[in-house]
Amino acid sequence: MSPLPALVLLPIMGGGLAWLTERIQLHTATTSPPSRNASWWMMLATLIVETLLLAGITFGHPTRTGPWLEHFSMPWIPTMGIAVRLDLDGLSLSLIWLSLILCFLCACLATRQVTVKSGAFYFLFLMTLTGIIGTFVATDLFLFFFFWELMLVPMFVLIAVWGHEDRQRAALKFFMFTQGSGLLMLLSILGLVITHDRETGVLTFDYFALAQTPLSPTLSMLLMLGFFIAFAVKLPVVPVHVWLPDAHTQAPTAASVLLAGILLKTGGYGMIRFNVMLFPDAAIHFAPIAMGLGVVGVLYGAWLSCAQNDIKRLIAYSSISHMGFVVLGIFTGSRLGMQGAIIQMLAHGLSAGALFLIAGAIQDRLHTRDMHRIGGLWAAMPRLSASGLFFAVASLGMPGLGNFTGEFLVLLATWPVSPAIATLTTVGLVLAAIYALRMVNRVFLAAPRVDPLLLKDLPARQTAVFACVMIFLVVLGLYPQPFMIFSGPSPLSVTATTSREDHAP
Amino acid sequence: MGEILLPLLILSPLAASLVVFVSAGRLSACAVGTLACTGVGMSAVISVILSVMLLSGPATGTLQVMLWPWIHIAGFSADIAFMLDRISVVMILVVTIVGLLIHIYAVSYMHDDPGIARFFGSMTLFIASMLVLVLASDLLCLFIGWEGVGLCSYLLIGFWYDTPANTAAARKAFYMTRMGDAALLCGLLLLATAAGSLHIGTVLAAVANGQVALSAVNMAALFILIGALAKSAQIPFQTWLPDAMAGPTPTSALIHAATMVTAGVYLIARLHDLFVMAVPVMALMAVLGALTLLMGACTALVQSDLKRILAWSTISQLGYMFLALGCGAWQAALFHLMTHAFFKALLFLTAGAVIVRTHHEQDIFRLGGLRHAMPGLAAAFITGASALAGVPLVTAGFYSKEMILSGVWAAHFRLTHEWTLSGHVLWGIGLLGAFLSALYIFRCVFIVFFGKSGTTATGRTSRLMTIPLSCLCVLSLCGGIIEMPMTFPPLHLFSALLDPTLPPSHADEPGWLVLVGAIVPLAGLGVAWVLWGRPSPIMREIPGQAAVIRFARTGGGMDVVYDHLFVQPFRFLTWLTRHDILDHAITGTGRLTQAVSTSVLRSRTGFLDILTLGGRRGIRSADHLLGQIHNGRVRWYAAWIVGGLCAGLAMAVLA
Amino acid sequence: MHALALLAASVTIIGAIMVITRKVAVHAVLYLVVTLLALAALLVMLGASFAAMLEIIIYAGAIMVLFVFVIMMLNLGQSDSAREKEWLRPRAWLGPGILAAIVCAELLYCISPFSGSLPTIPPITAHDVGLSLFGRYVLMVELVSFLLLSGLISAFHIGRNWMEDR
Amino acid sequence: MPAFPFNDTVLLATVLFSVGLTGVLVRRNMVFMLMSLDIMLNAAALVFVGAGARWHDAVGQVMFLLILALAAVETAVGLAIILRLHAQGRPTLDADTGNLLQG
Repeated sequence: MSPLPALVLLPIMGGGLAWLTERIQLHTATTSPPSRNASWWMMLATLIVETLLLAGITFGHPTRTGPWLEHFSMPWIPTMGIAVRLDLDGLSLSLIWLSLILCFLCACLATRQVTVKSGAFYFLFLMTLTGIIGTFVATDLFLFFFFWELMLVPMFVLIAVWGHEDRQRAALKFFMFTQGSGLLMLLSILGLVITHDRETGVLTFDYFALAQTPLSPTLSMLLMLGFFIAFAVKLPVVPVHVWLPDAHTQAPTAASVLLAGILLKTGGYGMIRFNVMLFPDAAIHFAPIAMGLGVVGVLYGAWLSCAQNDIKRLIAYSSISHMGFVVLGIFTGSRLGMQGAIIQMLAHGLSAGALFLIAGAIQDRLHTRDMHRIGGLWAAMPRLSASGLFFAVASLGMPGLGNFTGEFLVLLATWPVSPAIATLTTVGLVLAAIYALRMVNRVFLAAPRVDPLLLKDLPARQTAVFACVMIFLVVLGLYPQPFMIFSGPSPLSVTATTSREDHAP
Repeated sequence: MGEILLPLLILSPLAASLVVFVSAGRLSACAVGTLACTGVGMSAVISVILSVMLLSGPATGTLQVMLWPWIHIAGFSADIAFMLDRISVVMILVVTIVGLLIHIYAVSYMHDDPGIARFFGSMTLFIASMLVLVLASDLLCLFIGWEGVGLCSYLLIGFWYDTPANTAAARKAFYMTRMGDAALLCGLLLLATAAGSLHIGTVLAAVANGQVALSAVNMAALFILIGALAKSAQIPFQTWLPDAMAGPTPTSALIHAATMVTAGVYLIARLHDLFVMAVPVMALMAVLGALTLLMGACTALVQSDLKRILAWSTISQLGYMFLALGCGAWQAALFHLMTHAFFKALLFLTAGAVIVRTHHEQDIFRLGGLRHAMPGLAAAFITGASALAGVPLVTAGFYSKEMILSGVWAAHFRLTHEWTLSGHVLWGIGLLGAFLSALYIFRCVFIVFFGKSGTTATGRTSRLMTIPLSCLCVLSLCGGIIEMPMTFPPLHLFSALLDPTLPPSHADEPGWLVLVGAIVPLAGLGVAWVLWGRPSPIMREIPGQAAVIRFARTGGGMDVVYDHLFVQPFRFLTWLTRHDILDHAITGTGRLTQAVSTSVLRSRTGFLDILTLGGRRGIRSADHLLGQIHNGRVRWYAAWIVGGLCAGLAMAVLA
Repeated sequence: MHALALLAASVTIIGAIMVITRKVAVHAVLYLVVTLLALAALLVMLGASFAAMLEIIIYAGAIMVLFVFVIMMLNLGQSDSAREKEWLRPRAWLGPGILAAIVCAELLYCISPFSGSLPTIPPITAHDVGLSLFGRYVLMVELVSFLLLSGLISAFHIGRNWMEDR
Repeated sequence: MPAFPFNDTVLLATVLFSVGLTGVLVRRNMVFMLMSLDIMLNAAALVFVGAGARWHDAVGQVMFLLILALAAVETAVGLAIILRLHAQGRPTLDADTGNLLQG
């Protein structure tokens, strides 16, 4: 029995339990303080079990027959050719690891602040996690779409209920953009399935079967564009990024971390898995435009980030800039660029997630995100400030940290394609220095501007959690080789046959 | 043995840095200082051991250590790998020994600062990064150190972050070097694409055997040159270095005089095989170096801030090194790098000690006559000044400058068939620069240490500060003797050291060159004494009102130009676009769509709507009319009755 | 057509017109008395001497005295007649006049067919009236008495309140 | 034969009625309105008497009596009201001011 369904379903069930725990607690007695956080402990337990399961999957297969680590298949709606097909390869696995690490971060650092209806918060949080993990492992297009949409709804509620001052609008914007683009993707999926049905007479949503569909160049380009737009909105690529700054700014800290850390990565994952691999020829034709969009994203995000005064908004725009690198890397068409994009996704997930956590910690203490009203935190909170400095430096692409590795690989892959684009992109690195140090200067350095009584430094335990992230980033920056071997997406040509044979019933 | 020592060399300051950072606030100032000094001291000892090991081996021997593969992927590989050869030996010796001396000095200098842990953490981290930079055998690995030293420089310039000017200076330094870094990264990408690896040996071999196209070589050299120029604060990136003096004085001594700013020189020397192929870039480098050295010297001549004088002097001396590099005098450049590290560190540290004892007074015109109050410091400063000026025979600066000048004399650039650039011109500029160097540094000496006493000095310079100062004094006096000019034959230790790795420059300069090179600094000294040094100096103060002086004092107005050309437009543009235009555009489109759909909806339902609306209005007005009828007036009622009767009768009649 | 009848009819109409156009109330009352007297003459000519007598006694006598008393109590003066003049503008006349003229014309148009007369018959005497009044219409008489009683009571009631208010 | 033919009686009554009507409509003074009403009542009574004479029926004069009684009551009550109004501060006796029943 494959552990994949358990991997997908565990978070949502644990979340349900967490919610129930809180309800029961409310109904019985709220007297004893240690049991007040029972639902939180429930969430943590869920995450731990999930991690153990994932560790089992990761290290439990010393001898791998094919590039796909795990496979699970079960008919769902046989008449439509829809099945619950779950497959796990290195790319999915590394992104799931990233998700879990960030969820732990949120659980340890950000969710305790949620006091209103915390059980529901944990439930929605873990439900989002289910959606994300499902997205990463689904290889049935219908199921993929299902999980893709499943991510949105809890996230929408998280933003709309627990967000900051302008949350309703931000949540609506987020939902409309992602949902609208998701519908385009659904159209593309249906188009692909129907084409496949016409050509071969088999109605199926199977990724591997659909990959073999013979397509005319125009149709293939159209279908790819449908996918691309959906992923571009999620990633986000510049002209359709407008939901992101609002959503990131208004979301509660934990949701910001999830958004920046993982939700954006589903876009990158989708581009790798569904754009480049399902429609390789169309992707090659489309590459110049996509790369152009990537560069525009890098520069535009960095530029706007330089002009923001809201910390979370600044980080949000910097995310746009970093995701520009991902698009650039994916569409260079070389393995180098794709590896770079993957490393960039992992590193950005960690660094941006940590930055959002720090911004959240600052907001919890000072109740403002305006950089004009924060300043000189270093004297009062050296641990938080040092962590902030570290992650700011990581996000500006300091060599030796993960982001640089990703950016360098992407640039290296871009240079043979177009030196001009690569040179332009390095301008983005200069801008990155400007926005990152602007934030550091305004928030951590400068003269103290706030009441020092408000400032309580991070507790040692939370600092330790941040230190773990720092170590991850340093490892990713200095020794990315194992990740690169491990996290490469399985090439389709091989997998389509081997996995069929391996797991044929 | 070497395989263990080489990583340990980097690891010991790195570990010290981590420990200091992590234990911030828990250790006493003394413990922090000791820890940092131990870390750097260990690496100094290791570097001495390593250099002995290397030099006792074969002449072309290098020590290669590959720690782990960094990136190995189709078509590209990079490793975390270190290499100790004869160039790196010079550098690690300079970095660790000067670094150690400055650390020892800083223990005393910074002992009562609350942020001492941050200071020493950054300083030791800087040493580690610098060692990575000089030891890396892979350009990507070198880039780690390259950016690492930039980061440490940022942290240390903005060390006293309460003052906005300091953090602004720190950011400026980081931004300007970051631009260079971006260019350097482009150069690396170009080389990596062309050579498939960034291992220095592989790259240089690929360049040497023509695997890389000449245009690519030129481009790469240009990109790397830009990176080096930015790091070494050469024209047009020179403006950040004077501002960087906002940091603590040991920082200025270590980072902004002795080591980090020379990283560009080191990089170019390291990649000299690449640059040899790129003649136009070499010429550009030489010209920029010459211009910078003149400009730096001229600006230093009119400064009034002690540390700024030294900063501009650093820029000027780095200009010498670039001049030498541009002319192919690699050894001379490195030699000058070394002696410059000694005497400039000495000058900075002495200046720091002077400043501390005069209650943080940095204006040379408010100081004065300190010779009596602090004879030891005066002697140290004069030693450093003589070395900087290149007082013949007794100072290290003389020998290194002599080596550069002789190297420049022989240089010859064939840019095109018609147009050539002779080294003689550059030599003339160098000589003028030597004269100006002597002039400005002795101006400073005479004003600060001679003449009327301005401020009262208090306290004593602590023992911990004097020991490094005296060590540096010795080094800046005797450090040059290891390499004599060709005209006085006996000692050529330095070139003997470097000959296997760096090609020696041509040595057929005429003998009178040395003579001229010896006389010119003395002349400068004399003029300085005439102008500022005599009991009644001719010029107590250069009239600051003259436009040209003010222009020169701000560093040729480059700051202003950059401010107006780049900074202000950038700020304005970012301010202008601070709200996401695309966001507005898309949201606006959304609003427009909403409006249009609403109006379409309205026009669809409009007819009915208007009907009902009109009907309602009609009914209401009829209502009103009827209300009017019921006006409560008997006569009107009667009239209505009559009207009704009228109508009824009419119907009856007409029917 | 009897010349006397014609005269009486014209006096009636002229008197009525004078009643509605007077500014001073007492003048109007006097013209009304004249009108009623002329009408009584006409009633005689129609052969209803009893009715004519009642007309003179009750109408021209009792009711007009009532009017005169009330006008006396109202204490009208110069200002009132000036106000009446103010109210009798041609504009105020025009609409009602036209309306009344239309009604008049219509009525006249309606009654035009009643032409021609029957042969002479003896006139109705008070005897006949009395017979039918207390014979067939006795209930009517009772009703009228109630009416008069109620009028008496209401007039008394209104007047009494007024007296108390005083 | 009657000295006054029925046709002429109706004619006279109509004119008289119209004149009274005009008075009711035109005059704002309530005293004048009452007088005009009396004129109108008289016109009606005249028609009854004329008709009774024409068809030789006593009912005409019976109706005349009823009208007479009615007129008496009407005048009495009306004049009482006028007095009351006058006493309560409506010295002008303007019929148009009593319009509180307006819609």
